[in-house]
Amino acid sequence: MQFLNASNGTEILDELIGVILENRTYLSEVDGAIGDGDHGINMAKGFRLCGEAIEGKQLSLHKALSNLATTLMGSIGGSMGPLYGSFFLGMANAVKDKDTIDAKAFGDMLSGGQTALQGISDAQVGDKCLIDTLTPAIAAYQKAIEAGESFPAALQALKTGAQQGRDSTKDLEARIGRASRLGERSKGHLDAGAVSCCLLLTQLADSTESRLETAAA
Amino acid sequence: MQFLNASNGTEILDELIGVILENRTYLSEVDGAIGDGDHGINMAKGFRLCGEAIEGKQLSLHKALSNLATTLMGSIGGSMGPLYGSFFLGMANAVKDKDTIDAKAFGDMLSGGQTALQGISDAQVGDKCLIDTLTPAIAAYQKAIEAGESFPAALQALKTGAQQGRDSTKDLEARIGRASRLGERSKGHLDAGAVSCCLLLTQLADSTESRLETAAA
Amino acid sequence: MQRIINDPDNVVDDAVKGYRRASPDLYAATEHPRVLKFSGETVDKVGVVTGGGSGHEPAFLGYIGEGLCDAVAIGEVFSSPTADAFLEAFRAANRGQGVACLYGNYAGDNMNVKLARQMAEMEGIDVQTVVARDDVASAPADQRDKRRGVAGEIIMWKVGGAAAARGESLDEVIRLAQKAVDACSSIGVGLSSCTIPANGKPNFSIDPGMMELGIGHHGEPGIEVAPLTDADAMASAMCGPILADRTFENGSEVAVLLSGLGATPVMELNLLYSHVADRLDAEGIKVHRTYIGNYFTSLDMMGASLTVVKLDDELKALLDAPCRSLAMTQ
Amino acid sequence: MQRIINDPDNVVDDAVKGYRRASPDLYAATEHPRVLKFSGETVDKVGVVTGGGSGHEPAFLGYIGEGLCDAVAIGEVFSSPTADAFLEAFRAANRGQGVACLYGNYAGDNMNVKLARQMAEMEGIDVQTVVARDDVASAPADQRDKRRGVAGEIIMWKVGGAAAARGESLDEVIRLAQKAVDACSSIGVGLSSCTIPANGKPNFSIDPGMMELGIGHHGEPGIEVAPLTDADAMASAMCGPILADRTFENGSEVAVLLSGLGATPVMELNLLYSHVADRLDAEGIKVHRTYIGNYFTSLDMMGASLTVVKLDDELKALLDAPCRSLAMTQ
Ligand SMILES: Nc1ncnc2c1ncn2[C@@H]1O[C@H](COP(=O)(O)OP(=O)(O)O)[C@@H](O)[C@H]1O
Ligand SMILES: Nc1ncnc2c1ncn2[C@@H]1O[C@H](COP(=O)(O)OP(=O)(O)O)[C@@H](O)[C@H]1O
Ligand SMILES: [Mg+2]
Ligand SMILES: [Mg+2]
Ligand SMILES: [Mg+2]
Ligand SMILES: [Mg+2]
Repeated sequence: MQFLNASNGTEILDELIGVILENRTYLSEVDGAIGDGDHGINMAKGFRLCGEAIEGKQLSLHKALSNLATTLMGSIGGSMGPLYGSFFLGMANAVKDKDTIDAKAFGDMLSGGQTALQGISDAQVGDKCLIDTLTPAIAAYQKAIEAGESFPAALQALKTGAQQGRDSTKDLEARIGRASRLGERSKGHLDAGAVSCCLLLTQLADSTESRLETAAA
Repeated sequence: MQFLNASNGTEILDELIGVILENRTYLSEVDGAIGDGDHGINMAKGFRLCGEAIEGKQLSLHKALSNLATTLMGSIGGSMGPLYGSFFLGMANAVKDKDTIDAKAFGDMLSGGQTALQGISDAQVGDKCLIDTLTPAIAAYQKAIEAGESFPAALQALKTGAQQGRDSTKDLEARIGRASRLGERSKGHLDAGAVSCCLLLTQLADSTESRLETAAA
Repeated sequence: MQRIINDPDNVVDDAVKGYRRASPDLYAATEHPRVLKFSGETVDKVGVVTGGGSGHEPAFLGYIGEGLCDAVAIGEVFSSPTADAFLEAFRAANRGQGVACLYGNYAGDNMNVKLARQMAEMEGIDVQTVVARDDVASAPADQRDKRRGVAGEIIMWKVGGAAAARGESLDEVIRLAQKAVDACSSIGVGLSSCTIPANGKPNFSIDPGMMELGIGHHGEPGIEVAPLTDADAMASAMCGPILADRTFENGSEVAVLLSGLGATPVMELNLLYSHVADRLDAEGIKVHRTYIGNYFTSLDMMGASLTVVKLDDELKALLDAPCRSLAMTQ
Repeated sequence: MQRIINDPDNVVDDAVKGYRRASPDLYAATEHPRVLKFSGETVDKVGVVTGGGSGHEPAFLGYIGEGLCDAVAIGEVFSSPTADAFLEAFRAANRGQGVACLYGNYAGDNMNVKLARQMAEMEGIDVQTVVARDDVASAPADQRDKRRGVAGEIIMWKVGGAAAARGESLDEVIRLAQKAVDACSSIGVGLSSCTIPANGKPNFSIDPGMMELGIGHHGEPGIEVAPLTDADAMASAMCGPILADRTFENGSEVAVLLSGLGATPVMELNLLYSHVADRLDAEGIKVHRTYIGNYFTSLDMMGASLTVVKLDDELKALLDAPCRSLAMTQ
């Protein structure tokens, strides 16, 4: 049976921060098409501050994710602060007492994030936002686990689901956020939050997969 | 000896009003080049109101000019109200007790207007304003009289002086009014107030000349 | 971008510093750089807090003062303050009698206030909220909960602030602030876009010769983009949805708040008001009090927002109570 | 032109009607449609009058009220009121103790006030004048009589109004108003032009990326057209000519009035203020009081004007005195 050692928090978080900082310009460009062009700036601000806060520390996954959550909530405001903040806080709480995280626990972690996020936002699939990435990705992961697939296969399903979810936003008409101002004209463009969410879930899957250990079942 | 009967006030005033109303658009165009494009509007407003006020009345030149002066002062504000207002008031006061106006009295009337105007404005020849028309025009008239020329000849001198004065503003750099903002760039355009002043003096000369009567000397 | 700023990314912090230096008689710092509190005498009363994105000056900071708000959480331009900032504002305003958090219905503000309230609860601070939903253009009357909060928020602060100042309990302050904003119907009209300094270009566009009726305070889409009319017709277009939003009996008394959106000269607001007054007269509505000026803006947007507040004696007394702040002194 | 008006030629009359309807507690009509007077209690005191072109809202009408002006003559946009209007304002303000006419140094205003004063004399009304010349950019210090009056006029009205309200004689009101405006040094910076409704197009032009230091309230040319700087450098550029205009001893006390020119967001004025404050601090100058907001505008111009008022105890007492009006209540 494969699992992730929960002591890897700092490494995984560093990679999540990395993917956001690398894509700062790209995320703002995506937001620029139908929003105000600052999604990369907003996200990078929060993730960079978190990177500074954890520098040199060796944290558990719980601690690392809690740290990310509180930094986002405390520094970026707007909608992204509480949305990503509560998402990562929900994830952190789900792995609080864990030393190892197997496929089931990883699924619980994702669902914990999703539940926390839904606790503060009514956004639905189809509204053209990060929920359009998150919901199908997590559903695909859970379906793979239920079907008895391996941890790496489920992580692959998470990535595929996230990418499909992200791409689904292209043809949607925005019902929330700034892009909703454009009505029909918001069609034909990806949603910035859906893109950042896909980047984060994909990186999380890759970072996890590369650190999987195998235990005798 | 030639003279103007002072009972002709209404007729002469009607013609002065006429020339301003006819040139409303033209005056605003001239003002538009280096000012704010409203000189025709401002002048027409005051002269039209005066026309309405004297409608149907038969006025002496004194009464007619007083009426014009007070209407201008009371209705157009800015600089033109008091400048033209005091000019016409000075003229009116100079013919107060006159039944007939000969060349000398006509000159006194012009000078009375000029003195009144100078009582409220420090503008000088060369500043690029209506003074650039008025001063040389009146000087030319007085010079003709002093030289013993006839009333019509002096009126002709008034017109020529006014036109030369008006044209002199073309090469001047504005030192007062809105056009002074443009500095060097105000050169190459006529001054709107100099144009309206030339129109008024020319009309006054023509209206007077066409009504001259001859008395045994 | 023709604006008076330093680094566009620091415009809010720089402005907050300026507000504090300019008005030390009104503003005091707190533990959080994005929270200011009233620097005047501390009276034992219910705390009144608001907060929201910057760019709506004099809202929100301008309503800190006597008989108004005690502390304000400050967001980036057109972006909700953080939950941390709201929490610190609760702490700053709390004098043991609880805090009334009176804010507007925007997704970010809702989420951040919710999180902050949970944190405040853990600290034993009782926070109750009223969420302004006065923009009639943002959703139909049967979906009031979806409506945005706009300039009616000012009336909510004024009434809630006056209630707190006269010593009412938290429940009573909340009831009165809720009653105040429930009595408000607002609508905006936009004649131009506005430029967020950090973006450097207009946030959206309104073509010359057009106007957008029902536009939101951040440029949210309105009911209709129509050819620009004269002020008389504009007043009718604005009054229509407001008069349709509730019943105004003959002889009803109202307050009228007509705010510029930033770049509209105040003489034009007064000009527009005279047509609004005609319209209200025609319905037999009596104007008890007016607020006309730049009360709640959207950076440098051209346009105006109209708020009509239906009054009864209770609201009238609170609206007429004295207050002192940058934005409103009476 | 994206503006809230009816017939552009009637914008002033329409706006005056609006002001009257909006604030009957402040404004009463007179015999002249372009003159409004304070509608409050008539006290036996020296009358205070001002007047000027429209388009500078809340100046001039906004300064009618308690402890400020008693009557105002209203001109077309950026154009002096008529002599008739000034005369009627004198009549409206006169309670037998004479009238202080406190206005700005513009050719039209000078001429119309002069005529009006002659007419008032014939009616037995004693009118004395103070002419504001506070714009340091409009002429060098040795040609003060050529300087334009700008936002320092507000300080002149405040001090003159307070002196009249506390019962000073006409001579004393004039002395104090003169002293107040003599203590003012002002300078403007323009970042965009403005549009007079009746003209329908910008009055002049400032290229994007440029600013005009020393610009007048109607767009009169400044000292220098230079590349747009950040707020910090802008504050230095504005403070320089003001600090050079008179001696400020270490420990001098001043009031600072920083007014937007119409379209500049108030957060930017506060941001600018913090750099002005730095500059004054560095000179050892103490700020006794600030006025930051849209106090004297130029239609929809982007930019700001800075007025520094050197104070002594006499001026401080009058500046701090209470007042109530649309533009200033303290
Ligand atoms: N109410 C909401 N619920 C969920 N996601 C939202 C909501 N509002 C906006 N978003 C997401 O936020 C993204 C934009 O984020 P960002 O650009 O950082 O903030 P802003 O819109 O304030 O500039 C959108 O692409 C969308 O995915
Ligand atoms: N101080 C002054 N003295 C004499 N004439 C002046 C003065 N200021 C302006 N003018 C005249 O006024 C004219 C412009 O008048 P008008 O367009 O009606 O007023 P405004 O400049 O207020 O728009 C100028 O062309 C100039 O001749
Ligand atoms: Mg944004
Ligand atoms: Mg964005
Ligand atoms: Mg003009
Ligand atoms: Mg003109």
